[in-house]
Amino acid sequence: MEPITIAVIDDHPLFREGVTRSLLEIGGFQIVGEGGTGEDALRIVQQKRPDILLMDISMPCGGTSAIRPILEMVPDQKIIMLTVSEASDDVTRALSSGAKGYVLKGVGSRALAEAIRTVASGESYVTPTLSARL
Amino acid sequence: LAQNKALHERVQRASRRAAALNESYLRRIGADLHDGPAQLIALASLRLESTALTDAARSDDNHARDVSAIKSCLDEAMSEIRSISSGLVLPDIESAELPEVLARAVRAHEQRTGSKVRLISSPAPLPMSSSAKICVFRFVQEALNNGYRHGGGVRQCVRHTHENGNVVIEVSDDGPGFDANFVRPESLGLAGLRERVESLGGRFSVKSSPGKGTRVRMSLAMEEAEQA
Amino acid sequence: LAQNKALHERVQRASRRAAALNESYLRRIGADLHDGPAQLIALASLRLESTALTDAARSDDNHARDVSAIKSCLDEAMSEIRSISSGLVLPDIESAELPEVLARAVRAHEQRTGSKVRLISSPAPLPMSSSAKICVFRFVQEALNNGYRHGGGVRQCVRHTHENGNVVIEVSDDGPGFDANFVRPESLGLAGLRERVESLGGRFSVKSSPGKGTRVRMSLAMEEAEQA
Ligand SMILES: Nc1ncnc2c1ncn2[C@@H]1O[C@H](COP(=O)(O)OP(=O)(O)OP(=O)(O)O)[C@@H](O)[C@H]1O
Ligand SMILES: Nc1ncnc2c1ncn2[C@@H]1O[C@H](COP(=O)(O)OP(=O)(O)OP(=O)(O)O)[C@@H](O)[C@H]1O
Ligand SMILES: [K+]
Ligand SMILES: [Mg+2]
Ligand SMILES: [Mg+2]
Ligand SMILES: [Mg+2]
Repeated sequence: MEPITIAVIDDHPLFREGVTRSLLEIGGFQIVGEGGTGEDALRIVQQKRPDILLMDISMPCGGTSAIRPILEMVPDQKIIMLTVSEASDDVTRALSSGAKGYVLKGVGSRALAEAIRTVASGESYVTPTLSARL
Repeated sequence: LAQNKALHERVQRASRRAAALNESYLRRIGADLHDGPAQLIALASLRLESTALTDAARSDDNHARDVSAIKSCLDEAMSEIRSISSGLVLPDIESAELPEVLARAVRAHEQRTGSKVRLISSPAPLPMSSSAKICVFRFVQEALNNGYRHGGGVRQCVRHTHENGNVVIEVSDDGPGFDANFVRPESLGLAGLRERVESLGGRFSVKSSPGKGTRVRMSLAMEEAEQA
Repeated sequence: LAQNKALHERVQRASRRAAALNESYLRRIGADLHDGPAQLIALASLRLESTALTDAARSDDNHARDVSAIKSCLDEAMSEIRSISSGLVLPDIESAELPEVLARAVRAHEQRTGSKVRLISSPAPLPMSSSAKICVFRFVQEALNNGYRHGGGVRQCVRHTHENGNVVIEVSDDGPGFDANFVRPESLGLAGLRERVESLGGRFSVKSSPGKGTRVRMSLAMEEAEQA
């Protein structure tokens, strides 16, 4: 089976590296780009066309406001937010802007891998405690 | 009467400014928590299921390395939480006299940074109110912190003297100094100190210019220090 | 002149009280961090080194149980940090109008507690200053929190009206009520709100008696709400 290609955008390099390592260990994923800002996300999506864009919310010129410009450029880009924020405003804004997944940081690597596979298969995924609220 | 009204308005402005400062201060603590401990715990959680830990066929070397990486994430989260919370929690200074308050602030700074600070203290002038002592503690804490972060920690000194019925505390360094006209608007430290000192009826001043080091000074009239 | 001096002193007393309140508030955040997340992380760290994890000969069952115990420590630490920091960080309310500010405060409370609050809001009266909106947000946040913690969350309601040129916000519940003469001195919530509202020139009141529920009320003159 072809690996799922992923770009990881987060302004905390250590966390980014942890995500990358965990996904590689689990297998079935290929990391095609990393960055720390909304602009990085835009550039990497344009150049690499990853299956999944995994993106933090609180980072320079980024987060939820980066979603629309990315989708204008690549309308079928699958985006998963991976963030500390459980504020319903953030969840709503992300999903209504077109993100297909919303995962709370604190997630274990297996659950993260599962969320990525779910979104890659065309479904959407929201961390259970949050989706119960929506 | 008109004067009365003007005074009243000045006072309200001041207390609004204090509230705004406090609000930005809280916001910053929130941001520190988000950027530090929260990210580190998230990372530890993520890695806790790493294959080296859960896979029966893992090599023992990888396993030990992964456990220790998670461990150091948690250690770091812990030390960040400690440092955020120790900046917030005051040592118990109800019963301490002024020289002891100064010594504690200096010791805490030295411990945290590993640097040396000279302390020149006079005998306790008189029993001081708790709020005056808290003010002094916060003043020394922030001024030393600035001297370390922005002044390179060069010959930092805390000096306590009595002048014409005033208790005077000065915190100085021989670092690069700065131009007070070009302070970033997000800076809270000095503005907060001024607010604090003036709210006790004291005086606050900063003397610094590029190349000449920095001296921050607060003074309280004895009777204010006693009652405040 | 004597009057002037008295006023001046009253003002200083007020601002000292505000500083003391802020100080206790910070101290409490520090204590919360220390007692909550720090303990949980310490526990996770300890567990991480437990024999089942480091011992090559551990049984897989024990191992899985240990990993999941650590994970739940970390989950809890994370959620405490989230809740401490969300109490600190305001949502971005610069551009929001009053009804939206109220709705956000109510929504955040419902989300956090899983309880229901009735919101009765009038149309936005006029553009309000940021500090007035922050004050309203904090007021609703704390009053709802009290109603939930002390009032059992019974029929909680937030009501926003206009009365004689004033913006009025009331937060009520049908819980057990309390006697304002017997409030523990460590309590900061209501005292902090009064301070905050009055510093904007507004009025603050609490109506409660045992068995009759509680109603906390703030009002701001329109022009104050606009400029504050
Ligand atoms: N001892 C010092 N030596 C050199 N520059 C200083 C010193 N103290 C203050 N400054 C300058 O003054 C500025 C304002 O200081 P202030 O304490 O108000 O804010 P800050 O330290 O930048 O941030 P914080 O809000 O965390 O205190 C600093 O950014 C720095 O440029
Ligand atoms: N809605 C309410 N129903 C019943 N009792 C209340 C209510 N609101 C306040 N109280 C009583 O008034 C006291 C003071 O409230 P206040 O908010 O000042 O402090 P607190 O909630 O105890 O602590 P904190 O400093 O965390 O706010 C409470 O301890 C409680 O006894
Ligand atoms: K985040
Ligand atoms: Mg981030
Ligand atoms: Mg500073
Ligand atoms: Mg309370």
